[in-house]
Amino acid sequence: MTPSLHLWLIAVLPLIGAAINGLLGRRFSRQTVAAIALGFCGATFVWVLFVAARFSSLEIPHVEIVAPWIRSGGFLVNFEMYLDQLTLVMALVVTGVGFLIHIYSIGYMWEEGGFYRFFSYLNLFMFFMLTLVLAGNYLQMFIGWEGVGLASYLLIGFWFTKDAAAAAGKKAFIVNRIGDFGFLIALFLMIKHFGSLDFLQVFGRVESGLEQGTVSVGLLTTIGILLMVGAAGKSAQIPLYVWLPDAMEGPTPVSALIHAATMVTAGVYMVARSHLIFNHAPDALTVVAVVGTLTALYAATIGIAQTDIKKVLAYSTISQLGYMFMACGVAAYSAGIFHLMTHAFFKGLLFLAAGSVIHAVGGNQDMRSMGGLKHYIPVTFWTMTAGTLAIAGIPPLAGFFSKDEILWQAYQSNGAYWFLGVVTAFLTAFYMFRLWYMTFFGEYRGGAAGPGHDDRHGHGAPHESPNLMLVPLIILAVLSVVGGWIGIQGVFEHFLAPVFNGGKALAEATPEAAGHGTEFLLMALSVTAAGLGWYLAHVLYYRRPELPARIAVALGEFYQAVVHKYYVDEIYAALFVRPLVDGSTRILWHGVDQGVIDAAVNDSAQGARHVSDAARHMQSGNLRSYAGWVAAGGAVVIAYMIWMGVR
Amino acid sequence: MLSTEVFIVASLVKIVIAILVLLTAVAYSVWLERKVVGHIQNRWGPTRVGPFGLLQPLADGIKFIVKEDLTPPHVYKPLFIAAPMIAVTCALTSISVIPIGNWITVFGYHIPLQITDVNTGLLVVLGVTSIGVYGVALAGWSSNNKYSLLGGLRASAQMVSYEIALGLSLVGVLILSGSFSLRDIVNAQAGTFWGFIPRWNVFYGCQFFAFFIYLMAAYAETNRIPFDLPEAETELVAGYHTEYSAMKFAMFFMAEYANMITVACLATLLFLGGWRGPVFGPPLLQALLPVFWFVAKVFVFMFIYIWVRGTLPRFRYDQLMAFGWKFLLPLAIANLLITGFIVAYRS
Amino acid sequence: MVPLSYYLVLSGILFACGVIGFLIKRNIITIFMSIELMLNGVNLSFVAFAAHWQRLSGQIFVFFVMVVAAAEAAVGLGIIIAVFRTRETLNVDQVNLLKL
Amino acid sequence: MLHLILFLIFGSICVAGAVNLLVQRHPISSALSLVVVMASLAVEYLLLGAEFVAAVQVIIYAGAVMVLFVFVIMLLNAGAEERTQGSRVALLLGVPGVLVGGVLVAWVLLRQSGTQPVALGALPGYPKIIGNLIFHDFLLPFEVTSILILIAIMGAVVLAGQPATQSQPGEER
Repeated sequence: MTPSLHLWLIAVLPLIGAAINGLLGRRFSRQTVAAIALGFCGATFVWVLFVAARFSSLEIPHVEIVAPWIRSGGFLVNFEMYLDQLTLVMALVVTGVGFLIHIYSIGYMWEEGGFYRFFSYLNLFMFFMLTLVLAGNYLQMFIGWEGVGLASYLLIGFWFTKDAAAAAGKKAFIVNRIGDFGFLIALFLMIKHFGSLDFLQVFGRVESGLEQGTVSVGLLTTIGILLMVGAAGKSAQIPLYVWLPDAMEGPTPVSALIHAATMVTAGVYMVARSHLIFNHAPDALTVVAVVGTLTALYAATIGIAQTDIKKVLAYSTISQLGYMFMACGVAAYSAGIFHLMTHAFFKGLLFLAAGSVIHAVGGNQDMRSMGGLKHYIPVTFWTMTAGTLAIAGIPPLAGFFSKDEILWQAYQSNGAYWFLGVVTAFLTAFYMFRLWYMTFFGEYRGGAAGPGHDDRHGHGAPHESPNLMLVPLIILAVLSVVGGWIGIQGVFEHFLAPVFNGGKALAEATPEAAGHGTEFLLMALSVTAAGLGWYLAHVLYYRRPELPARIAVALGEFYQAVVHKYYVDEIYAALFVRPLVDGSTRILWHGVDQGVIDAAVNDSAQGARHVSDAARHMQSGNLRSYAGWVAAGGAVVIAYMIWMGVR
Repeated sequence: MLSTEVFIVASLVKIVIAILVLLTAVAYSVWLERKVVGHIQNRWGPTRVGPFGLLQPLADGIKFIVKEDLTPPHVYKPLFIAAPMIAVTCALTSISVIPIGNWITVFGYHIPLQITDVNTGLLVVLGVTSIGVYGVALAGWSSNNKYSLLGGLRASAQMVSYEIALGLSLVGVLILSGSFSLRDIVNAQAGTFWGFIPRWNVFYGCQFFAFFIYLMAAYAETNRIPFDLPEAETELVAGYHTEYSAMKFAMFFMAEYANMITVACLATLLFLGGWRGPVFGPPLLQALLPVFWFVAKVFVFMFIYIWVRGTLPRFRYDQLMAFGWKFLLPLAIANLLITGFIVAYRS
Repeated sequence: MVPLSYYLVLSGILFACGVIGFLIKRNIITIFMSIELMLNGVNLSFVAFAAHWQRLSGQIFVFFVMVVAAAEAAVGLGIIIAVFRTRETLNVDQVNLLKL
Repeated sequence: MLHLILFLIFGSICVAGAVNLLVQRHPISSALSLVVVMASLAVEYLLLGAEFVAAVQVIIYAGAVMVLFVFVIMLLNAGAEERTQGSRVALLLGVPGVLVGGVLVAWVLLRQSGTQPVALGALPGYPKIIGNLIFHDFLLPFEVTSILILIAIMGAVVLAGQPATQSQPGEER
């Protein structure tokens, strides 16, 4: 028996912070609030590091049952903490990046109202995310899953007085509900067929059920696709990605933490965690791979035409998430998780740097009015450069290793995935360098401070952010540079292998036919694609900045479509939102509510009124009249009783 | 046990004797009061009629009887006439359960020195006294006179209020003796403790607070100074009996003094051991000494009454009410609790 | 020896007198007294039944009725005083605002 | 025999008092009639042996509650009753109803008469026994009524007390 590590502390510490700040924070000074939030978040990170240090001495998986939760017949759900390599990686990423972003937020949010609220939400998010990651069963995972959705909703709508922010929060919440619906049905199916939600039991029963023939592949496929629906909602995959670009209405640290580094990767984590189910359901895997690949390509094309710096990054995030799903879809889970980790570093970095840029120019997010910022904000520029190089897949930065791993695994599975992946890599490099050039090179196109949420401090020239914001940037930049190196020689893959040994077996089933030669060739190809993208961006946005407009005119309709994100929001509105609103208005509101329910209430009230109009004359207000009625009634009762007695 | 006929005859005789003695006592307590107050105020008091003015009460009685009985116009006549009767009747009735001594043997019959001994003797006294309020209240109301009405209002409020403190102060005694019968209560105080101190309730039963409360409440109940607000001459002329004259006025007068005597008797019985006292000498003396002790104790009380009247000024009405509700009542309740503890401790 | 029913009939007569008083009297204080009369009638039957069944609990009930009557008198008379202050009348026929 | 005679005497005083309460137009006369009823009821209780009840009836009812009534009548200076016709229902429906009910009950009771006579002083209610009953068997109701009394005291104080805005005491006279 391994000693208890009190894993529950990891989840509960941020909750305590959230409770203190949320309940009492209004009276605290900003310093106190920041200290509390940072203290609890840091304590969590330290605890995770401590667990990591003790990790090698544990039996894996290490399960700590905190308390029984639901006990219904033979069905039992515990509050339990589940620790294996996957969990450890996720927990490290979440707490580490989360801690850095907490530090950054203190600087970023210092001038904002609702400071304590922000940090309360942020800590709450950490609690739910860690609950999700450390969950030992699907139900607890679902709690975390819903909880991060809640925190996301609260943080997107943090500036709730802004209509767009409130609407974006609602949109994120509702779109996520659709995904959660799929997740829930998958849970129900599991309860029905496996009688448990515990990871170990479910996976064990999948194996044994397949052997005994009590579990069909079709069932697993169904569960897998439903889980994928949930994952698509949370991780913003086609067709449920629409909420993520809008979620950029939230404060930038939130975009970095929730909508780039951690929460949106929960879907990937969930698919990876459920790999045993997916492994036995090839069709579901295909769905995952196809969705991932298409999303990666599709989002990348939209990203090309965006002018809002955060929107570009948002589509980039969707695209990179698509990569991860592609990896999962080809059963290369460890590659997906690897990319998840590196992505957390460089996308967190990119968002934070973008936040720093926005901070520098006084709240403006439109790249068209930036430019030439290199000299104003050098630290941000250099960190942003690291992030851009990393995401573009330029060796030897982090993105190169993880993306290359995915493309290599994809190539081994199906050439089409690889090809689309490389195209996406090209597009990624292009739009990222486009962002880079538009922001940092050329002339500064912005005048005075533009309209924006944090335009309170009047801006003259762009200026560098405070050190509190720069330190996390630098740390993340370093991580973006070196974070990929642990993937060299498959160290990371090897570390995760015990978790995914089923997947590993599948991967090894395809012999390394291509060999190292092929791998290097592919590597060169993807690097070339990235380089091409860089070059194209260099040409269009640095050397000849007038060209993009002409190209846009030349492309005409297609360009418009891309700018308008392929009109997906409009199509969804026409297909789903309007019919729902109209139906609710006409049938439910006018028909059912007013016609039936209100009418019933009103008519009975009318009836009561008519009856009491007749009866109210008895209520003369005269005491003696009332007494008369009582006396007469008493006489009747006495007479009746005596009559009954006599009879 | 006496036969019914003897009982009736004996009772009738006792009633007649009691009423005669009581009325005489009333008359002479008036004389005593005038005399004592006179001396307190450095006067002589009545001196002209008889030696030391001893025949003065008789003269007063004759005067009351022969004076014109005036009924003012616009009074509510039935009640105007009934009110003094109620007052005096109630005052005289309550004497009927008061024992003034032990049993005596007359003509071979063993007879108690008490008109009747009922189980609930104390309650009878209280009940009759509480009915007596009507006499005062109705007199005030029926006189159709604002001074009378105010006097009546004050009297009824005051008597109802102080009745509570009075009743509660008696409960301690009842706890100690375990009976409502006045004879039993006196018997429970027989003997001495520590060799010489009589086991009266005021000593042995630690009822001195109760005794004090009773005394205060009794002064208020009988509308005596310092609580004589209902007939405060300086404010209300003569209070509820402003409009009364002649025999009707005499009735109120008699009622007041009879009530004083009753209250004094009760105090003697409840707190000072009743007729208990040293008994010695020949049989006749042995039979009469208890009565002597009883009368002596009552006399002391009457004297204190008069003494207080000659000494203390009158309270204000709100002071009177506050004193009754906020001081005497809590004190009585505390005394009740303490007595309960004492009894529980002793048993 | 008096039959139990005599006591009960006496109690009933008192009660009926109380009800009739409630019905025909206009003075609110008199109406209150009618209620007390009813309570007294009931008390009599309590005591009579106690004697009949040889159970003292009947007499205990009388005490509780008295307590309730005393409480009721205190509150009721307070209400009467309050009503008189505002309405300047004791006639219940003129105190009839509580109606539609 | 003596029992019956006493019962009849005080019973008729009782009924006479009750009827007088109805007939008298001045509330103070009604109140005094009620005192008479209560006093004679106390005698009836004595006949039934309930001597403690009788004493309490006199002290509490006649001595306290009715004094309160008389006090209020005097305080409000209530005059003779006005003959207003506020309610036809009370006269046309209520009074016949009471009469019918009363007659029916009396008829039923008297049909059963003679079967169970009650002896003089049939059930002596000594204070000691009654106290034991109240403080043992009926302790809870006793405590509840004490709370009721407390609430009634507070209610009476609040209701009859001077409103805070009125400054002059005795203004309502």
